[in-house]
Amino acid sequence: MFEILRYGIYGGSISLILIGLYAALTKRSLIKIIIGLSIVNGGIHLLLITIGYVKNGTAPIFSPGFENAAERMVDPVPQALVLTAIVIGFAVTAVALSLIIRLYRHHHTLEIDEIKNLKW
Amino acid sequence: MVGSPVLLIAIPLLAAFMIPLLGMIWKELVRIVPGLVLAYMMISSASMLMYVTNNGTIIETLSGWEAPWGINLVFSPLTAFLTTLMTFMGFIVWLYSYRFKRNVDFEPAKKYFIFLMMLVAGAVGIVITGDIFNQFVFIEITGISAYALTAFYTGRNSAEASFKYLLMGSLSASSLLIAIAIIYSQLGTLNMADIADKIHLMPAGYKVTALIFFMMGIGIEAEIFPLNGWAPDAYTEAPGPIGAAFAGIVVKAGVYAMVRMVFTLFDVSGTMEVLLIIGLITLIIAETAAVRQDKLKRMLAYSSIGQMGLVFVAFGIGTLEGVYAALFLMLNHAIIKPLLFLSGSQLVFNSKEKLIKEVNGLGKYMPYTSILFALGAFAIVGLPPFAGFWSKLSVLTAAANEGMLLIIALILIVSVIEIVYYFRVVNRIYFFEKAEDVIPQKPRINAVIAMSILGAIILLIGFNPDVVSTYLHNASADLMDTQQYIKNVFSVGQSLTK
Amino acid sequence: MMFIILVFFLIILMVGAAIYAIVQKDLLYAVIATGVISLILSALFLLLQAPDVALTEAAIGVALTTIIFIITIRNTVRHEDDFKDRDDLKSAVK
Amino acid sequence: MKKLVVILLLAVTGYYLGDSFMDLGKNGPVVETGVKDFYLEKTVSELKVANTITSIIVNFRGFDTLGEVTVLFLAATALGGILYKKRHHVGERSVLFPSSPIVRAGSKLLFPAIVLLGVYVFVHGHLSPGGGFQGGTIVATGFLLMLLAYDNFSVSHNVLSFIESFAGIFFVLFGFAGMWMGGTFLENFLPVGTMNDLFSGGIIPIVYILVGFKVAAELTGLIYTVLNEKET
Repeated sequence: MFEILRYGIYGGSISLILIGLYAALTKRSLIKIIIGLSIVNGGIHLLLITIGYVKNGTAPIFSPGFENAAERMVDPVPQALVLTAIVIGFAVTAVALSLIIRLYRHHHTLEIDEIKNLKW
Repeated sequence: MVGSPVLLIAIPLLAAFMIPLLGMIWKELVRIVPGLVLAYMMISSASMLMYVTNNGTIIETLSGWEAPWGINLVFSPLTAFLTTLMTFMGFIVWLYSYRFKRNVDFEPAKKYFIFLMMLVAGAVGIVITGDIFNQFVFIEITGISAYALTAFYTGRNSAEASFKYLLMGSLSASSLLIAIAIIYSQLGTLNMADIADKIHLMPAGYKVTALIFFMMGIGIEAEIFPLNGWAPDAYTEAPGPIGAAFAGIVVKAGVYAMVRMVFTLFDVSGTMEVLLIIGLITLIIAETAAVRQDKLKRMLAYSSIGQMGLVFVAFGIGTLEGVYAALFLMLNHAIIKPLLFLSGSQLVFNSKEKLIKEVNGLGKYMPYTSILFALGAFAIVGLPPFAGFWSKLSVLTAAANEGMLLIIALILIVSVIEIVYYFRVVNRIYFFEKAEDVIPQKPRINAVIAMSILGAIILLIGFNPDVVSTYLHNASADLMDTQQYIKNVFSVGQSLTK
Repeated sequence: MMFIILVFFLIILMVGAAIYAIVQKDLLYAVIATGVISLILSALFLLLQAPDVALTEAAIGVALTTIIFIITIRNTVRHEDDFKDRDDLKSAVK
Repeated sequence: MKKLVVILLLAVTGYYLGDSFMDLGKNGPVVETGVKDFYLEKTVSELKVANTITSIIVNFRGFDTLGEVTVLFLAATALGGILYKKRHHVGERSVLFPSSPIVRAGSKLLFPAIVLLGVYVFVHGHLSPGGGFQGGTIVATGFLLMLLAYDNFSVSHNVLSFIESFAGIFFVLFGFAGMWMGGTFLENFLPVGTMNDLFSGGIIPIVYILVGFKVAAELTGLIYTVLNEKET
């Protein structure tokens, strides 16, 4: 049973990554591209959390009287990494969106084909 | 007590948090403090470089936990060499742009100096950290500073260049995270030395997948071929000194991360050949593109990408001599290309389009800047008495020793192309008539000092290449010796703070 | 068993929301679908015993990211295929 | 055509991603004992912190956290720079949603509760789920609610940057204090106390509270900057 759960979550997170990448690579609206990127980030975060999950695991928080529960706990390291990655991802998204606002001020459109002044 | 590697990152962070407060006290402080910090970083890393050369690698543990558990900083001959180079360049760029936007706008100037300082600190962090996730965090610090600096001018194209950079940057950050996930899921560790120690346990298929994702994640900063679409635009649209900072600092950090990964972390066979091929493709595409450019900074940007390709070719040779040559190339590129950017942006200072033809005949009106630009151009194409010659010679020697004749031929052909487009500009500076509407810009004294220091170093290395060879030999030996790296990290006895 | 069914239900919902977010032409709906993805992710994190991450994702992914996207859309265009200024569109709608 | 290429590329990426992770359930990691066992053990025995994630974020990998708050700081600064206009009308902003009296009254009621919850979460970060990041973001959502409900609600940029700067400065200074006490940067130099006390874990709760203040101030400032962005 546990295998199925694992496959399901990995499949879900990898399909999130692929859907997001598809949006980021093919869409022509700048906001859609950023939406795609945030979907990719969500998928990666789920992937990382799933790596640390163990069967019937408990959260890595010790409660009084259960100081020896360590072997059943899920892996705390990916969770710490994901915490960091979420905040960093948000910071990058905010910068990207502010750049979009500024691009709109100049070009009055969000179509990537019409903005291409500079050669790729 | 010569200092401690962690101060190279902690002091700039402290200063960055303090600058908004200092700006409320006295506005000039937001210019002076970053300069002091950068000078401190330069002096401290130089003195630690001396220490490392004599006494061996410094390993600094953080938070009181030793190698695989806590994050550690590695100050080996290689990282010490690169750190000294990058902090020196940071100081030069600061010196050049000291009067930037002075008496015009306070807020943008404050941000400019914060970002410049954090760009250097982030790049130093990428180089000296010994932990892959920590490296990811520093890549993001460098990245956000770079995006903000690219979008610094409120003109039309800068936001677009920055957006392009950000898009590629965040895609590659995602792939870096995936690579970290693969590594962690298999090896249960994030420490570089620990990974290098255990990597042979990993099945080969996973290793290759992880390596490809890593390369995609780091290649963007190192400007390798499919991932360098951002570079020409960012170099062109960013303020002049920032182009110099990108070429001298950010790219060096990216190249370091790449080679540390290929040489130390992974033991996949055939990676060297891949590096060689990627380097060759990058070199040829970028140099042929550079010939076609009509904007000065764009030409310099493509030339910079091409030089990075050459660096990867030299690394890809895979021998000790090849690594030596690559590091020598990096050193020369880190000094010459910023000189070209700084003097070049002086030459086209008052022009709007920054076209190459606008430098016509400026040799008479801006004699000193023109001479420095010509010096840089001669040095980077590898004319004999200047610095670039020795590095190109060492690349050719390394390739010849391995019998790679085709590569030698290609490098020579590309050098000819390089000579063509650089001499075209120098020719325009000295032998053309100045157009009526071009206004020559008299460089400020701090800019002159900054450029002169770089010019002097080019001449010094050119006439006496032995001054750097000790450090380069140590650094290349350090990069090649994975076992020593692992041993150093796990034997934390040299921490200077104890 | 219930746990697995719940997780699978959430995953299918999440992937559906992701597909909806990228095919939807109206950017506001797309952004809200992204917020839904974050919400489901946060629930999944909780089910996978990561309460800290779930808290962060709920606050950042659902609230702050969505609101920044919405502000951007208010300041730019709402539809993916809009080529013109918003003012033109407004007058066209009126 | 472009779409086809992208789909092909994604198929290859997906295959290799699946290949890398799907087997994990079957074969397990090649190295059985990673760093996590050490963390789980030392969190109880040496740091006396109940929440392992807190101990990892603040102590074992504290340097990451320092870098991360710097990323947020830089993003907030960058946003101000990117959206900068010469004449900036402070306090004027485009009202997003014309809010009804119910929303206003409700926000006023909820705001102290949300901020209190956020503060509770970051003060108890070492004992229960939550901590600086989580609490900070919760506080920021409280401010966001007020900013949306009241178009004349404003936060002072000076106060925000004071909080931000001081929290950051004290974070780094705590790191230096660890060095000065004879250890390494960010070393836990205070007595750790007994487990599950509010005052336990040495510098961990203090640093996490600083992180909470910094994150809250930065996110609020970030939202405020974007909200003040008038349509042009």
